[in-house]
Amino acid sequence: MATSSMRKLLNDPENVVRESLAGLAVAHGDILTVDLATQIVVRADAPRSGKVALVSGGGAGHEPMHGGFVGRGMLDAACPGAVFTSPVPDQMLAATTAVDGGAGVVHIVKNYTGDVMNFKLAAEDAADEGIEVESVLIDDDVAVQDSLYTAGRRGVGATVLAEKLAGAAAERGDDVAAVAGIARRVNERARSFGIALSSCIPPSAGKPIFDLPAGEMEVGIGIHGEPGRRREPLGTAREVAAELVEAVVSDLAPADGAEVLVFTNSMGGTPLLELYVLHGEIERELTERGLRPARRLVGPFITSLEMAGASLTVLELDDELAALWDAPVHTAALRWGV
Amino acid sequence: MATSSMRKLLNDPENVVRESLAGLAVAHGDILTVDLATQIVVRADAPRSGKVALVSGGGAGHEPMHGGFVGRGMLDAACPGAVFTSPVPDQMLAATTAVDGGAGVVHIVKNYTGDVMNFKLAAEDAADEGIEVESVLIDDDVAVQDSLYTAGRRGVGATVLAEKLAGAAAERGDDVAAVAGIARRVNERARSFGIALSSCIPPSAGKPIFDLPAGEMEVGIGIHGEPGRRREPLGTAREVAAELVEAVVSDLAPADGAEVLVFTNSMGGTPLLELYVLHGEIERELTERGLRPARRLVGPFITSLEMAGASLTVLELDDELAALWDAPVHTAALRWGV
Amino acid sequence: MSSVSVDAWMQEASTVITANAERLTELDSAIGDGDHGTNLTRGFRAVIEALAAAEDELPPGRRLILAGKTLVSKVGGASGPLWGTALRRAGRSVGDAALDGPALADALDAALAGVVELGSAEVGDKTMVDALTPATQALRTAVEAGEPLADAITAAADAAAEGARSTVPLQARKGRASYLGERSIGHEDPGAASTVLIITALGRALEG
Amino acid sequence: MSSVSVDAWMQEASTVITANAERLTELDSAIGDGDHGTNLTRGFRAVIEALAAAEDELPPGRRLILAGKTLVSKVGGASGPLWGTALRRAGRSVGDAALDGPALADALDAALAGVVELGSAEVGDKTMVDALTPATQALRTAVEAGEPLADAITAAADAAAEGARSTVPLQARKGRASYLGERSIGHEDPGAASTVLIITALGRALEG
Ligand SMILES: Nc1ncnc2c1ncn2[C@@H]1O[C@H](COP(=O)(O)OP(=O)(O)O)[C@@H](O)[C@H]1O
Ligand SMILES: Nc1ncnc2c1ncn2[C@@H]1O[C@H](COP(=O)(O)OP(=O)(O)O)[C@@H](O)[C@H]1O
Ligand SMILES: [Mg+2]
Ligand SMILES: [Mg+2]
Ligand SMILES: [Mg+2]
Ligand SMILES: [Mg+2]
Repeated sequence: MATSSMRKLLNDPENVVRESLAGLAVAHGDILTVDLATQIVVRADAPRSGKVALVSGGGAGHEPMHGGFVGRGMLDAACPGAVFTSPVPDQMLAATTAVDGGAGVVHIVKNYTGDVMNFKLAAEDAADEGIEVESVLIDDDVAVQDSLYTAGRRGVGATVLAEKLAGAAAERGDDVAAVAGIARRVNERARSFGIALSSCIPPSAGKPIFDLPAGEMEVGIGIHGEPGRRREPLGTAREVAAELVEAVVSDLAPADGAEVLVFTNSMGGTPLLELYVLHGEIERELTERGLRPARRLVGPFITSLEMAGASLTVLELDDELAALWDAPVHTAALRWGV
Repeated sequence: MATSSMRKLLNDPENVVRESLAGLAVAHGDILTVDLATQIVVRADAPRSGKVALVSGGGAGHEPMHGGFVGRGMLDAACPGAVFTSPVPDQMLAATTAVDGGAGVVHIVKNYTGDVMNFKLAAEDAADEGIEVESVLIDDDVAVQDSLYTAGRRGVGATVLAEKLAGAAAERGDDVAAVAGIARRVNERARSFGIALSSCIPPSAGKPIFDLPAGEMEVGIGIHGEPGRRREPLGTAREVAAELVEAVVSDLAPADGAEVLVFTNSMGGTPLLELYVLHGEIERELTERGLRPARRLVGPFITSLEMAGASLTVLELDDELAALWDAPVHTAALRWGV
Repeated sequence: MSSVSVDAWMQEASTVITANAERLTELDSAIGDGDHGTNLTRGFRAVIEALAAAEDELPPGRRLILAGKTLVSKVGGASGPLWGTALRRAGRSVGDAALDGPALADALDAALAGVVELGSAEVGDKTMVDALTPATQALRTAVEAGEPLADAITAAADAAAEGARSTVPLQARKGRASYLGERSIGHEDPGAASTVLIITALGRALEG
Repeated sequence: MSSVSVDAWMQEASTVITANAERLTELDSAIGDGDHGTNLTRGFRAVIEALAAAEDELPPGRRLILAGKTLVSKVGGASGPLWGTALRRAGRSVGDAALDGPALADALDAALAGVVELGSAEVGDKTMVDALTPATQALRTAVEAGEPLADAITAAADAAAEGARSTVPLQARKGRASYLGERSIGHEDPGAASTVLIITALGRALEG
């Protein structure tokens, strides 16, 4: 598909990831470096000797995840694959060795068949090189049942939270088991659910992955542009918020009156004007259920190219997680305290 | 147009701005407050006694501009109108009195007929109340000639830069003339140009403002969704970057080897994957012309709802402006040093 | 001697603006940002609310001022201040008198002067001024010729309509449409189109 | 006695995968993320580059291992590790010997075992295993019956095609398609479709 037949700013679609990384590198050269040959994004001051290093990766197309989360207080390195395609073990090994500070490395692995397999191969390669890798699986999406009849729950919005919270734990000096433990705690105490109002157009496909007429929504979506669990008529923001909150909270089953982190995410094509309408409705729903939003994240942080839509992630907080959330972070996409 | 016939997350389109502000308020209650009756966004710790206050506003639909720029080091208050519609003098007066710290107030006014008229009426109202208002006009868009035969150049990307830099000047204690002077310097030394790959859909219109087939681009656009100066076939990112840089730099005429701030902006619907491809090409073009990118801003900061497209703003820096850029800022959309 | 009821005029204007909101938005989409229909609909609805809440004894001039101030407070954009100023100046000119022919001619003169003072547009710039100017002139001419107010208003409405049509081939030199340069040619100006509706509404607001 | 040339097999596979990339992407769009065609095209092109750069003396088994490692290094996603492991296991099983009938049967057995070990899929889960399993069985049966290699491969290819068709009415229980639940029914699995192409390509790689 010729570049110019898509509403996209690209050169050759085959080079989109490499060229995007080149742009990321010049834009944020103060905090990260990019190895264009291996296609990995590395914290500029890596390796940080004595610190547990955090590595993640996944297909491109979800920006700012993960390259936009590389920096102090979050990821030490990120590996982007082709659009919507898990990266390869070579990338993960290169990233792992680049950031290994001698205190172990944690791999944050989103639960997709490809991600799991490739990270598994990479962890074996790293073990061959004497690097201790602890792998944490993220599978927070409630849309899919985890059973013998599925590939398990997808890793979605909680990935962002796990990367921030585990990153803060690593920054404060926790050992590799503790850092992994924080990431696992996030995964256990967070749930997500998403809806789409449009499909998206991968550059190599040249057209939308599926057809979604205006006035309908895909319910229970992932982040790779595939159709959701079901299609429903599109309701109001209030109705959508109710559906998102019900799905997430009924599965998460937080304690009465629990403090929560509310992450209202745009899939990429839903503008902030609408996202804040949705977020207001989500907070109303949550407080009506007696939950107490204590931290928020609102914006496009885990996306599917230009897909219109939104997802909700709710994390049940404790004092430690709240403090780790507030800890300084300096990445392209999240920055506070520095 | 029924809400559910648009790919939008809304309740009644007539209430979209108010409800979006309500969501902004709960999401960022730590740094801002919203008066839903007057529909203004105010810094949480306003008024800051003795500090020059900075107020701006414009139609909704450009988020995060301006509500997302309210906070320490940037705007003291923002007034959103209906989507793509200038706010009314009542809002601007309410905002001005809310943030007046006794040291004067600067209004940042984008050069559109409606914005200029409404802010002018508001400045008169403020003068009636004894508040000294200094108005700064932003007209950085190079696409339109400033002549007797046009309404003048539009205020676009430089608005964001002026708000940050003048905000920092106000924060460090400059008087009202100096703060306005910084904003005017930004306006004089910055130029912008933008292209669109799609139109956008205002909620009250229910359909795109104009039709733009894939493979074509509108060149020389503003931010209110109106058609541009001309339509051209869509080229590669490299070609688009060349066109943007040529338009901006030929008009700006910076000194040889000048240090510049490069602001590569998504109009809302262009995802970061593509935006960084474009940004990389833009930096290449600029450095080939001997210019030296010294600061960057990359992302969706001044948008037109879900419009696919991008704009470039180049600001010729000096040491003072660079230092003001680096100064701490704490808003929903920009945060560093705090 | 017949005169125009301000409240009836505003009511009729609101009705016809609301009924034409989609068309005005379409015009403002071709050469603008697609909000003109919504803007004026919001504004005139607020005007009739404000007038309904006003004291019955409030004279016509004060009612027009109230209408103008309401438009300024509720509309925004370019058309809010422009029509707001137009009605405020009209109101000041009318004072406590009834809005008969000569008063209406003075009122429209004042309205137009206010619009031109604020927006600096001239006939031919492809704005509301291209409709309001001939309308004002036609009403003045008819009133001075002694024609009945109803006929004078009809002449004004026809002149406004002709003026709005005359904007089609023009290249805009004011307002958002001017950013489009030559591409604004071939499209009717939305502000001129809404002016036709507002002027025409006078014809359904006659009393006495 | 005829045998399969690894390089020719990979070249044919690359050719037919590339020619069918759009169809594979379409299948992966209905029940996936639209990258399967691009993934394998990228992978097999890298494989033929790697084989072209390899020493001529490199035995068939080592060539298959090289192909498998290249797929792992270049493809990503689910299909990279799966086909990468398949070819690596196949290569280990072949060793230095020529890829004649019996060797090919052993190689496919090893390939299938690797895919099942890594992905844990069973026949009926709506994956590449639904095509690879019958293909492997059909080849084994034909080879043990003494049929010529060309006919054995044809049987394997037909069985693969039948297996891929059998995925259409299934509900996916593995991979991305499983997220769709019942909505995956009625669509052919992309990984099964590409398996048909890869197995069929064996038929155009016979030598000796
Ligand atoms: N300077 C001006 N003088 C007179 N009328 C103007 C001027 N600028 C704009 N207008 C009128 O305003 C109309 C647009 O109104 P509206 O769409 O409500 O505001 P905006 O352009 O701010 O979106 C134009 O069609 C034109 O008639
Ligand atoms: N667990 C598994 N076992 C065997 N094959 C699988 C498994 N998971 C997925 N597949 C195969 O992979 C194919 C999808 O490959 P591809 O699109 O390249 O990867 P991804 O699903 O990561 O985008 C599916 O059609 C299916 O045949
Ligand atoms: Mg994939
Ligand atoms: Mg407007
Ligand atoms: Mg308009
Ligand atoms: Mg796929």
